[in-house]
Amino acid sequence: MRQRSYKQAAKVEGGLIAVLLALTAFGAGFLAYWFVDRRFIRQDVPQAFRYSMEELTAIEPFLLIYRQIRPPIETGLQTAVALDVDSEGAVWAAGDQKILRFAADGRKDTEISLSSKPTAVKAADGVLYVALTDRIEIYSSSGQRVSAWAPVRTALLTSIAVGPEDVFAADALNKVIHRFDKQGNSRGLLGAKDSQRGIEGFVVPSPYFDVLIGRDGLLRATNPGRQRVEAYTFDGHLEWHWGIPSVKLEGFSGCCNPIALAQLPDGTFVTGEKGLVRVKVYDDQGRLLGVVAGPQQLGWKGPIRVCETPEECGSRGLDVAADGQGRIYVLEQVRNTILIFEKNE
Amino acid sequence: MNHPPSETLSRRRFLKDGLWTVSLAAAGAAAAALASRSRAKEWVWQIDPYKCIGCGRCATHCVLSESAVKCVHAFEMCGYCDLCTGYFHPDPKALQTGAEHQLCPTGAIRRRFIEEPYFEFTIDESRCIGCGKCVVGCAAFGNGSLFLQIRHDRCQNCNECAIGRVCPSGAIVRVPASAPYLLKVRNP
Amino acid sequence: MGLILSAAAVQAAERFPPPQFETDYQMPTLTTPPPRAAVWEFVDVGVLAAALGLASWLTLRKRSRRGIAALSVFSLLYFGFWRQGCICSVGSLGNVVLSLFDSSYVLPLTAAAFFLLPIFFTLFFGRVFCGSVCPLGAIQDWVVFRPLSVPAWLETTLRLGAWLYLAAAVLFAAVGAGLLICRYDPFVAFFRLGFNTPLWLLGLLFLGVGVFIARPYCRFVCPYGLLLRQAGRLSFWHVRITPDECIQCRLCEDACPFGAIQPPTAPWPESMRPAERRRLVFLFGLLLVLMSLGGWLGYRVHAGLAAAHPTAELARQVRLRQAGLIAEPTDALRAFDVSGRTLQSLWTQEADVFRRFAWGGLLAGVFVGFVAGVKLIQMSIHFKRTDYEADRAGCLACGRCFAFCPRHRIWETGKPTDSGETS
Amino acid sequence: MNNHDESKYLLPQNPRYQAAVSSLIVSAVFLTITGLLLAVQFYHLKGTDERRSQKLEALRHVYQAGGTDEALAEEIRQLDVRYRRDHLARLQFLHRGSGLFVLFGAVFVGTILWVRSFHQKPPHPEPLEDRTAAQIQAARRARWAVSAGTAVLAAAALFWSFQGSQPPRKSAGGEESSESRPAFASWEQMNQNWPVFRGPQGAGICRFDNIPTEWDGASGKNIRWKVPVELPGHNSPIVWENRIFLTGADANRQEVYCFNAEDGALLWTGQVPLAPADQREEMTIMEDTGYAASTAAVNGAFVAAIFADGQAACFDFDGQRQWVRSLGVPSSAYGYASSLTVYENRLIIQFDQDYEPGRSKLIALDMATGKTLWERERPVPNSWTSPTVVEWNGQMQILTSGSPWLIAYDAADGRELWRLDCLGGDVAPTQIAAAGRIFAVYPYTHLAAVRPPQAASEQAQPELLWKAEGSIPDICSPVSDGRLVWTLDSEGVLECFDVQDGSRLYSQDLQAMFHASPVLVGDTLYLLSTKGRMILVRAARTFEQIGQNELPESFTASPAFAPGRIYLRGSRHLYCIENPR
Repeated sequence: MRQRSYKQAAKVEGGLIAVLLALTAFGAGFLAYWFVDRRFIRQDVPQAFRYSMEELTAIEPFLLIYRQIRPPIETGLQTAVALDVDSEGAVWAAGDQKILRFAADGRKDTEISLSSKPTAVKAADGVLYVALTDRIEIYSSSGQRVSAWAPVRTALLTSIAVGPEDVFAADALNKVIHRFDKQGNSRGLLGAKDSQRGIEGFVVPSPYFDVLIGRDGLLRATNPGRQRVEAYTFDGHLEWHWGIPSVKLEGFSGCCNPIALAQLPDGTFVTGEKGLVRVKVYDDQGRLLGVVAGPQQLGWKGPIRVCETPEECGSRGLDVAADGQGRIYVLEQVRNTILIFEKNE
Repeated sequence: MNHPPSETLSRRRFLKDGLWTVSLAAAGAAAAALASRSRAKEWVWQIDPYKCIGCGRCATHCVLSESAVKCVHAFEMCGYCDLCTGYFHPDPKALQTGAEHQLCPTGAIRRRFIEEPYFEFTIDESRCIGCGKCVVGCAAFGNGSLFLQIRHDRCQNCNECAIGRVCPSGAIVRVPASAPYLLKVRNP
Repeated sequence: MGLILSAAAVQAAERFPPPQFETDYQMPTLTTPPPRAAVWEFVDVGVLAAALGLASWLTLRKRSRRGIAALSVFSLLYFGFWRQGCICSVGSLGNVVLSLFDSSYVLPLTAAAFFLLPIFFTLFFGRVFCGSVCPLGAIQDWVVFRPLSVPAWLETTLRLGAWLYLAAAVLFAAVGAGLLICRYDPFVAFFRLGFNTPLWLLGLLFLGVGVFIARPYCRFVCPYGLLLRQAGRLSFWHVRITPDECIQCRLCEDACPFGAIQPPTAPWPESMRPAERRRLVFLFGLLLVLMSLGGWLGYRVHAGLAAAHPTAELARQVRLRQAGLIAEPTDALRAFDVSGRTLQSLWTQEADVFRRFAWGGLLAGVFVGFVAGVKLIQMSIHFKRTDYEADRAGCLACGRCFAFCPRHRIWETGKPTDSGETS
Repeated sequence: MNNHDESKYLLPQNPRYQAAVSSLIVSAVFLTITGLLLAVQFYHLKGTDERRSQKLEALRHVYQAGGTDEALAEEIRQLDVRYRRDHLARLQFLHRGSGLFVLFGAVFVGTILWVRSFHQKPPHPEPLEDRTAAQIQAARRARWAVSAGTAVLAAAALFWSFQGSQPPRKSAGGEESSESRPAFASWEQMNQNWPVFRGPQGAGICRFDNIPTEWDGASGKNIRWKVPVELPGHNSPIVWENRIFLTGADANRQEVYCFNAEDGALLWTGQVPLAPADQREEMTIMEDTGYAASTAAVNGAFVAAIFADGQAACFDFDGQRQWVRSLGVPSSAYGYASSLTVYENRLIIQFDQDYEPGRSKLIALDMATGKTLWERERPVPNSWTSPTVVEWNGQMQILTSGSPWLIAYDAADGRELWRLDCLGGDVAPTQIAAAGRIFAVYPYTHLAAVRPPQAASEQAQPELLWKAEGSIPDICSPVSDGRLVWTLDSEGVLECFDVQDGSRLYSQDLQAMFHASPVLVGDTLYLLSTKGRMILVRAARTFEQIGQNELPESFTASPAFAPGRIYLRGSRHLYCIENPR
């Protein structure tokens, strides 16, 4: 193609060049600045794309009718699983491959090491019932193994309740409650789905499933997938249930709560929730009496965790227990500490 | 080759050739060095689901107008909950599929009844914008079976990931193209 | 670590299974579409090598502007719109630096090839890469409608900016604060289509300016171009305006839109020699001064630069929050809180980042000072030139000048039609 | 140029030229239109669509909050569908549109080239000017230009380096104050503040004027301010000019607080990392000791703190942490409780531990850097007393109480000067120096008065002047005005002895529990009970209570003083008490 001379009107060029360069410099500078990371500071994500739980974590002070009475007990366990309080007010914490006993003053005085990982612990009849995934073993409070029951086939026993002549174990895997006699012989199952007895069955989406025997002689079990607590007779009649799904204080939040249950001397119930971690007190009809601890008190940092390894991010919940003086013990499994609460005067 | 008409080999030319050889040697050495360091291995970007906090920037900062980040579902971790906190508004009035009950801003999660009391939840990628709202909802209460991943059928594999630059937890990392996903699994 | 592992064992056992369904429900599996097959990366390298070879042949043997233009269109389509501007040689600089400083990052062969091939070709044949293979160059080359001749003094001064950019890009890549060249690539937004970032405005800007100032990015910004400039100085064979000898017709004087044609030098009056010598001595002294000054300044600004590093930014925010200046926690702070990380670890990391930036800033400063000093010296030495020659550093091998040379016309008409085989 | 005009002049008639021009115009129009449309769509994508999802979200909230409102639900569903449809359509448009844009761009370029092909002009060099001059001038210009460019860059960099942020260790914003400040304050300045546990030299003597004598927590009388303290701690406040420092800790956090003395505003909170969890497991922490029993120390430039897990840290006055030292978790029967003290640039740590002597140390760290200046083995088991720095005929001495040794070290180099076996048990009260004697406490057993060696020579030995028995304190330290010395045990028995012979002048039960050590203000003893009652007793040979004031909180920390002010740390709050102006 033909060519032409490029140099003409040399006078205007200078000015034009200057203008253009200024323009480029400015434009480039501006756009660069546009992209400079005022990163993170600038909230540049529409709220509609965010899941914010912060406002749900606030709790009216007057509802907090309990207070922490002493610094938390550091269990020192990697993964604390369960706790219970015995008649002397000593705290038993199960986790890793051991069970620890903390005296009333919070000092560790006994350590029982186990063959495998415990999944539940219950102090009753002056001995210690320990669930190890699919079987129950009994230890004396000094730590000797008294007896070991035959394992239940493919089960995950996450809670033990001990009655006058029965022992009940909640099985999160098969979503039923096993009933044993004190020798460990099976005496049947409770809570399996049964339409004519009006039992909808337990829904347990995560390994948290708690039972206890109420002071009224009835069995109480959490049904996390249905956000309620159910009352059974020992032979498996569903008497009634209470609890509603709601993030509001009166309800149980999320997909699978409550995950832990305990009863106070006055017959009222302590419930523990994961996710939006809360420990609350209900009466036997499910009326909310007050809050023991909310996310702030339990060191809740945020709805989602960030971990170096997948294992750290494994689901972490809590367990609750109560002693004869009405003190409430909360085992929170993120920092593996036991918090102790007492009712305000 | 049309060489310059070889004028007397002046000092400059000699110098120049010398320089040329030296620099070529240097370049060669550098090349060798680089080649020895380099592998026939490509990198791609991926989200480490255990570092992600679901801040929502994946939806807004990808160079593609429709983000290459999508939510995926590890079904074997899912509880098949009726009240799925990844699907439903924090405090749903009813457990129904109406848009008013849903959490997802684009209604990209499908809820299907399987059997009492279980429901299956699947991601409609054509709708998902990768904001991670459901990820937080699921992780907060449930088993965390929903999480974000960079989908490599969409990702342009930019030399510098525009999302990674603004990721508040540094969750976006280079992974070998041979193993391009960081999935949550049941038994790690 | 041991602790974590033991925890791992525990957790792994305990991960909770999905419900057992009574109906014959088949659990879907999640799909994982694979990334682009690796073989394509090698195809890219192949295409690059082929394009470079063709370009060399077109510029040195065939001397065909049309051919070069056609090739540039191809490059624009392939490396630009088809490969979406990634991977490109210009950006590969970042990868190379990163691989040198980050042991966890292994340099992909393709990146190495994209970085090295153009340099080698330049050492042999001049900047044929810039002429017709680089997509960034090609897109600009097609809007050179009304080029103004930028005076030499302005050109060389503006190039300081490019050197600064190079220094910054290397520094940031080395300390792991990001790949600047790719971040601010002005044309990649075009190549990707779907204009969803404001960055394509930058592209428009460069193209608009490019109408009058030919190839502004290549001449005043491109860091890789600087490397090729130096290689070009030493290029063994090189674009020549005339196929045989120069007849001093001066017709090509203004032919080059990049101002890369150097006229023959006139003899400088003997009277100036002593003054020049003195100046040279002075400038060599100045070189050292400039380098140390640069180093000092580079060190002084390192803290400001470090702010661009995520770790430093996070630490800054943590400090602000401690001082009660951040009420509503930012996402970075949230992420920090929900991770188990201790403040101590953050402080140490931050200190490390600042240390690296301090050293990097210092070296970068020295480097820029060095460049400025050398420029000054360069301009006080004058080489002898008898003919009109393409400046080996500045010539982008676009072949526009051929048509201006009467000797080229004759050579063109004179040569056999199947030019391919001629020697 | 003019010699090509005729070709130009003919062009308009040329049909091919007309075609070229018109196609140029058309393509230009197309290009602009697509460009504009793209811009509009882009704006919507980034603006409208986000606003829409916001709106939808808001509606959802309204619905979920309010009663079941079918209409609203219906509206939400409608919007949901519409918005999504629009958004997807937009994305598609953007993608195709930008493709078109590039296409039209190509056409546009093509047509321009076409049109230009009509405007070709052969090259036309101007007459040759004087090359030599031109080249010389060009070179000179270039040199100046480059120099100018370099100068501009340098100036910009310099400017920025002054604007830009500083490296973190130099505290952000704090320069002006920290630069003028020396590495440590003089002895005199120390004595004009309340820099360590129990004030200057740990003597528990306040020499400031118009200290309030009356206040009341219920009515708020004379309480200048009261602010909450986040984490618990039994350590006492310390004061430097207008800053008050405290520490607090629980099982999970260890923090240093700096309050503004004027209004009690929390100026900053410093974090101190925990010792590794596996070490912390071994700690035994009594509730009466807690995780933060040790009082911090300030030397005018820096404030240092230590916690029960042996983590020591130092901050400057702007809250910038200077260093952290992990001394290892001390094994202490009730939990580590010794307070810190300072001498010039030295931070003195009495690090007594174990049931048997062996691992106990006296450590001096460089306050500014945290480097160890010197360490001395101590032949004592764990103790809960604090070191004090006193001036003894011209020599600075560090006094320490352990079981059984009362030991004095040279404050400069840590050389042991002398020691005396006069103590025992779990020593917690801190020794004081007064009237040329040192008074040290053997809990429940006796109060010992010791005269240190007069000459600083080796053979000079300390002398035990007398031992006084009585209800000798287990926690509270004694105080003396040079004529009399008082002890106060935790059961609330105040006893007064004569410094000369140790004869007990009186023993008075105050009907209260005490953990805070007494402070002598002028001729009045300030005694703070655990229930928040401050009992004022005349410092005389006979007991005379001259007043008492109540605060509605429990107190274990000893009071701190500043001119005209008292600072009290309760279980939950920090109080500032001051007479009305």
